[in-house]
Amino acid sequence: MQVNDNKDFQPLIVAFCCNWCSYAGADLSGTNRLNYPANVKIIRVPCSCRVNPMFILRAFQRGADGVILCGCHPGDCHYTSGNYFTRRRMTLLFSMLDFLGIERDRTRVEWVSAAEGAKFAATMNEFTEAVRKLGPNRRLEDLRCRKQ
Amino acid sequence: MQEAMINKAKQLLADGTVSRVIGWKRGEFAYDITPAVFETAEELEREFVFDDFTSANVSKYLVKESQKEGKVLAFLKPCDTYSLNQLTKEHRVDRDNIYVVGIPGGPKLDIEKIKAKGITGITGVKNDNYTLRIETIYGEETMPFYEAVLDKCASCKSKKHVTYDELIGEDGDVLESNRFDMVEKLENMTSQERYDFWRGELSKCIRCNACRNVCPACTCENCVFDNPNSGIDNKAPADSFEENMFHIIRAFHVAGRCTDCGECSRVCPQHIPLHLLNRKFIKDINALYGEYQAGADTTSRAPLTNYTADDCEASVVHERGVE
Amino acid sequence: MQRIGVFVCHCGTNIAATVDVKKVAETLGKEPGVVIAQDYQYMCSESGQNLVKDAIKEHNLTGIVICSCSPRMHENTFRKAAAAAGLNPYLVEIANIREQCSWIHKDIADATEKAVILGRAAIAKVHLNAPLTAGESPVVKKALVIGGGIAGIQTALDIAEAGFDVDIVEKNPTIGGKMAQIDKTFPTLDCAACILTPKMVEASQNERITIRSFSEVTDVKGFVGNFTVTIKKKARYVDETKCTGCGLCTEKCPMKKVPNEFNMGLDNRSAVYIPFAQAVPKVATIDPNYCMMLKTGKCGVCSKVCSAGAINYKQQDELIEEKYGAIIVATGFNPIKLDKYDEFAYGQCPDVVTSLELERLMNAAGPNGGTLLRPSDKSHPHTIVFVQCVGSRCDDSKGKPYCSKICCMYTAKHAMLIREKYPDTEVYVFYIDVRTPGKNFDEFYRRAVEQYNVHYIKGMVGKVTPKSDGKIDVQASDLLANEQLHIDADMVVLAAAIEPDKTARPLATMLTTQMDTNDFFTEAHPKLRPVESATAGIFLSGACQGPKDIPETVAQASAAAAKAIGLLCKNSITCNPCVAHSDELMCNGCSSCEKVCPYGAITYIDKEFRMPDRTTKVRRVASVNPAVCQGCGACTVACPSGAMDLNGFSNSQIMAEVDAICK
Amino acid sequence: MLRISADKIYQLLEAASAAQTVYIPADREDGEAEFRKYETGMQLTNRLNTLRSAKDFFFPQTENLVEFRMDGKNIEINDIRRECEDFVIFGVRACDARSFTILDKVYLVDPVDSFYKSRRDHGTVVTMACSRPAETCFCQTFGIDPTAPEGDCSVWNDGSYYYFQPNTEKGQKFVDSVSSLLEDGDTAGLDKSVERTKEVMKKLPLANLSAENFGGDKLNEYFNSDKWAELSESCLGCGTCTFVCPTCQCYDIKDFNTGHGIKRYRCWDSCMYSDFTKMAHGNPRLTQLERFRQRFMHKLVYFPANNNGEFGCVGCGRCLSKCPISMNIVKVMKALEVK
Amino acid sequence: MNANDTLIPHIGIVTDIRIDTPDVKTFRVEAPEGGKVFEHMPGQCAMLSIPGVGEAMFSITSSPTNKEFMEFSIKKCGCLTNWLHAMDVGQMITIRGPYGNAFPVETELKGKDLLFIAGGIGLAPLRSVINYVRDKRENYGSIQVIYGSRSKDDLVDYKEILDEWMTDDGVEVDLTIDNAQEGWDGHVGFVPNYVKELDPSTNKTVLVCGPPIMIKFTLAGLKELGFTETQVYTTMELRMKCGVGKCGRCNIGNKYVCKDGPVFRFDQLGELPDEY
Repeated sequence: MQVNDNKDFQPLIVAFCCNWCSYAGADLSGTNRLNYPANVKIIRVPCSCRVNPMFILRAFQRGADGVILCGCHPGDCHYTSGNYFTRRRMTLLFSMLDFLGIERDRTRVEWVSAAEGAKFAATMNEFTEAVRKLGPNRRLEDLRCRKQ
Repeated sequence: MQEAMINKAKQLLADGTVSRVIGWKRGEFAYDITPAVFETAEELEREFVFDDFTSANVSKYLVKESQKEGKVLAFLKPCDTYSLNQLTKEHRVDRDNIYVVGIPGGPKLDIEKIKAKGITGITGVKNDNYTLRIETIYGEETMPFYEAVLDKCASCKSKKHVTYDELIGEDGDVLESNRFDMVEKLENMTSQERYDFWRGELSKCIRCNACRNVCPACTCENCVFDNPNSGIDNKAPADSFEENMFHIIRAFHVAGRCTDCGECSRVCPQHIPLHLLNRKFIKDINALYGEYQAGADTTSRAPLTNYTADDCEASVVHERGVE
Repeated sequence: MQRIGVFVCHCGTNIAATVDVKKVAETLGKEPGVVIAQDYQYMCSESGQNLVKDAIKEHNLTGIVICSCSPRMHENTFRKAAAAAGLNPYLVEIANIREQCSWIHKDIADATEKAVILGRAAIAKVHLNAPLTAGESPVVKKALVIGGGIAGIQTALDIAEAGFDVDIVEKNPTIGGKMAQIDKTFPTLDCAACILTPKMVEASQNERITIRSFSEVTDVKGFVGNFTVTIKKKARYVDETKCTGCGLCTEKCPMKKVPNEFNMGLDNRSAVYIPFAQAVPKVATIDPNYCMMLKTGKCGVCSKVCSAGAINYKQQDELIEEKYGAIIVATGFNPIKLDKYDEFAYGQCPDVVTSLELERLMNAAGPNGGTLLRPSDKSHPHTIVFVQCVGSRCDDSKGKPYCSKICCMYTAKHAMLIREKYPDTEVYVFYIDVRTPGKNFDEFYRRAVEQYNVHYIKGMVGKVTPKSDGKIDVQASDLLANEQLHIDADMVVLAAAIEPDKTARPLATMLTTQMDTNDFFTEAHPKLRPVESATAGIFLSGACQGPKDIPETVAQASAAAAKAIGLLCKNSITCNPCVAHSDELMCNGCSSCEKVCPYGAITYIDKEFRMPDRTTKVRRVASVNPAVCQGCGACTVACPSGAMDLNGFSNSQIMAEVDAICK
Repeated sequence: MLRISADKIYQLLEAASAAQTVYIPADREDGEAEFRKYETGMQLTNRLNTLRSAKDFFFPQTENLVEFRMDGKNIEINDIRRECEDFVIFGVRACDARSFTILDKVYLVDPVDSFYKSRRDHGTVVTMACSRPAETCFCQTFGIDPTAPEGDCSVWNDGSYYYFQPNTEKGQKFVDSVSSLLEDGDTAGLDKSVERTKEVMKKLPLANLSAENFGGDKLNEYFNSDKWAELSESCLGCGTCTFVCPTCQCYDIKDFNTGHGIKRYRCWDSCMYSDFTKMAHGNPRLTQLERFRQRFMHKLVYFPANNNGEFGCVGCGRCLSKCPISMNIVKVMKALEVK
Repeated sequence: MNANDTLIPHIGIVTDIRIDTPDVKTFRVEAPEGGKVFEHMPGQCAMLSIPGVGEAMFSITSSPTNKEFMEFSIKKCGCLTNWLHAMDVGQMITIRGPYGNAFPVETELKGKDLLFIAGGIGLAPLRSVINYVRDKRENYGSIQVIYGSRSKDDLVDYKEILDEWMTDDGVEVDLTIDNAQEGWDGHVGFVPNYVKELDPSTNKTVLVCGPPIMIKFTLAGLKELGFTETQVYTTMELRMKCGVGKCGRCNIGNKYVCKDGPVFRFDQLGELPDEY
């Protein structure tokens, strides 16, 4: 592990949020004026189970340094069971990325309900910090997409 | 065995049970065996072969063959029957149109391992009580049989036929195999070491698609990697990212469906141990969601189309193994 | 190439204070495909909306992006505005630059840059948006209630009251269900029959209600608003239209040794029977397992005595197909079988009974005409032990993990009734804890303890052993006194756990609804949609969803009815157009998508394809019913070939957003 | 002939690599050989040939052609071509050396492919005669003498010495750059070694395979042969044969959007792939039969038809060892041949 | 480094867009500095591209005698063509070429009576030849054009046909549409049948282009009328990438459509394997 903790590095974070819980949670953290870094960009999906591993890899390819998936708490899925599938899929995908030597702190799944504005902001701050420590994504980037 | 199989095939052709036989056909040399369809007794007599090199899993051909008119006889090794079951489960084959004769499995030989010993000019390979006598134009060479066994056979998971209409010989059992040893070894490496290992392996990929095209789980009508509208289509690993992506997505698409038949690694011209990716998923599935063997039956729910309310969280990845 | 309009809202100073909106509009105006980019004080105001509408017309826009507050706030507003200007409402995308940008960032440069990027992502998405039309599907104005207990009856009455036809399918010869077997109800101790039977009569007399007794659902096809249900009307060998319910046949029937299910097998009935006096429909049924005529062809007494000529030994099961707009499941519960509980000697000793059996023993219409007598020797019991939680709250496989909810209260009721009627009888209740969270429940329980001196002992009954003298040794522990007890009891009453009816699981499969591991139907949302199943058009009434007492059951029954009425009121259902669809040319027919669909919206069809070489090939392909799909997208990821995609959130759209964000 | 004692060969490679990049066939971890940039301490492989052919040096699997920048309605074209630096490929076998002249017939005919030409102009091919051919070798079928390889400079090794014979100006330049290490010497040992090799070649299982009945004159006869169905029935449609083949030269052109520009690149393509000829409205080669036929017709019939009878195969045997189902050009020739 | 490589395209600017039919537009392309990007002969093609969207081969539909610009009549049928149809005047595209052979206007066709038969968008490649021979009228014999489409609205270049070709003395134009339609008093029927009805003189040299099925029946019809395959030319379309016979996908037998074609005489085509 490098001692350099990449103080000046601003990681780009892509957050996939389900429409019913986490996107609403993100809205709530806005309503409550709770800060998190501007480099967190949210993509709205109907349910966390809409997130295809392709999207996550795509984000890393294009220069994201971290990808986080947020959905309803298990049991609270708007579609009953979507996040249960998400959980299995992402557990396996992240395990595979880890297996390939991609830093495990670059990916995360977090359950954030519509009422958890504070949790959303805290999660984003925490995740950004974890990714910042890792430095830029080099192991899963596409050199062709690197900004000159 | 070969004799018994030819006789069985001839009998089933003669009594009208089947109209075609899928098996293996001898080649130019001792080892270059091609899967083939036989329609007559004469063809069988002339070209049918079953020996230490008939390792190809013919179950994928049944996707096409079982759609044709008339029943097809398939000689399946234990590992191949798992593939067929999985295909049956996914409605990719018409099982009613297939007559499966279970035949004993390997261990089969890997000609590449013989050649890697520097043996060349090979004109014949004989198994003499587990010593291979290899005839070459430069004289005879010998090597222990087990040093030339295919990797997939060396870590055989099962000698049991999970589906068949008839057996030649005895059925075997599911084995305790060491197939996860290498996965475990990698898991115990550091993240950097794993990264270096896989970069070394995957950078060899020439994207010939042999792994995908041989894979009995990859029977999509149109693969996402060939579909210009999928957003991830590509023909060449133009960047290291694409080498990674192809293999990650492919492994993910077959996760919970891969029977671990090992064909991907067998056919890889670059010797990339692709089966390790699939085995990693199998190992994780077994550990996290309970033992699951794809193809063991035709009715169970695949792990990725299933869940329980108290499944582990994805953060389990952070808690395991070496950072 | 699209013609896109971008509209950046100031939201007063909510956005404009931290985001340089002019710069955002200016920067986004240069994006490919953008033909106009404007900013405005309040985009959601009428004048703001007019600005958008005018721009759509003036610039012939093919898509619009609104950079404003959360889409959860005003997406619909702008969709309507677009529609009013002749643009398909699904060609609108919102970039959330308030909640997810201006409100959380302080630095103007950062926030402005982020707003631009969010705008770009929305533009990238709208480039790929396709016009979507919400489909409509007609609603059959008729409901089906499966189960004729109090839940089903209440639901049916409410729906009929609202003016819709409703069928009740009941598998037994009469409706009424469990409540008909109950003697008194807690906490008011009024007579169950007195309050239930009028409802049964009401149901039978309501011209909008058709009671299909002695019938079962065998197949369900279709989807919300348009179900086709096959009902098997079992042969009862009696012509319902002719039978007057006089009961002569039941009296004359020579075969009298049939265990009477209504009285829990505590007495016998005849082979031709009417379950109880107030049965609805009050029509006799011949039990083919016992009827001599049906078994041997010799007898025919009932036929001879029936002046109405209603007996028909040749009757066959009949399959009826009906169409319904809504289906309400009210399959109820049963006490579990106690054969695994040898320690309580149930099955060995006739004086060890379940609570429901006790109800019958105490009921005036029961085997003893309402006098509580021991089943074994018809003697008066002086000591009665109640055992709670038999099979409830179990952590082993013998019982159920859940609390059956009603046992504490009915046991208090039983204890109280016994002490009231037979003051010389000692009553012991062994409990883990007593749960009384309901209106007047705790008061009721306390009355049992304080007023009626029922002995409540916190502890477990370890073993029940019938003794040779006819007494029953109950070995138990008193946890509070920390001592072992032996009670010489005359009767033991087991509060058996309740479980969903066995018909529920096959029914759930037919209905493609979800069940939990205990076979209770799963509601669409545990808090917010407790009476709907996740499958549109299927509603849940009563104990099929979880253990419930009568008032709760009735409340849920009415709630389910209200939801069903809400559906039946519509002439057609507007479907959410953001649904999954399968590209048949790419579909493998592997069934992965079907397995993850929570709504059963995916079916498979064998479709004939014309191949490029002019041959045809029949392939199994997935087909999504847009009326049923709710658009979660689980199937899109399960599909390995990428054949399944989601309208409004397509793979390419989401990837375009990712690209735009990471650019 | 100019020669160097076998134990000094690495001194020679060292000297050569001082002037320009030198690639040699070396062993990799899995025992296969591949061309690697020579660095001190690196060993020449003992394997007969490299797993992949040497065509990558002139026709890499992917290469960027041109870049575009899009700005509103405007497009800016950026010619990213750069002159290639000089390099040497050492140890190319006779079959691969011939493959370059086959590729030349595609890429150097008008209009010349400047990307290929630049590499060809700057690459010096130093070949190495074979002494231990494998059972899969059949270069003789196409008139190639593995004991007399072509290339800019031919090299032989008889066990004791490496012998150098420059054939072209570039070859001469290479020899000159290491001339201080070379000495003139007799070829007695070499002659004997070549003799031995020629004896071995007669014993090769495919020694009698002949291509004389193939060529452009029987185009329709071979095209319409009824053997194709059986030959192609087990073909997986992968691109292994194509990608290990030294003469396969088909490519695809694709655009990659990097987010800040478009990179247009070309990459190897395979006529075995189902989408190779797919168009919006159909595909002239619908089944694997047509695609399989195309590959072998191209090598055995179409290419000779357009190139004075020269075949599009050099008999290197790579497809024989690498095809996952062991279907290959030798089996096709034997099954198809019409005398 | 060589100055030019054919794979590196040039910039073209779309200076005019004409709507021909509901799904065909004709685009005028000029070099940024004005004039044509390159010279060509009738029947030759060019690769047009929007980088990132796609690149495809299109016939150059304007005549080489036009010195100011090139024209392309393009039918909407895929990703790239959808994009092209949606663009506005002033859009830059990339263009490379010319590719392929041309109709032998300066050799075999010279002095001949010419019969052009086209169906639908098939008129596009022939328009270049028709206007070329009209401009060099003295070099050719009679000119007859038989052109048909699904409906009146699907006739490409209808205005030019009416205003220029039909008013041209030495040109006979016979139009037909598949089904009767209001406002159409011309011939109704399929092209192959119309050709037979018109019974053209067999000393004409025929240039035919249209959907494969139309070509097939037209050729059969011509043979019935006594024409031989050596008299009939057509132009082909196959999947092309490089345009110069190197990428290896557009071959029919040993001929590459992009290099040895797209113009073939039917007797030459007959010698090739049936794989197109």
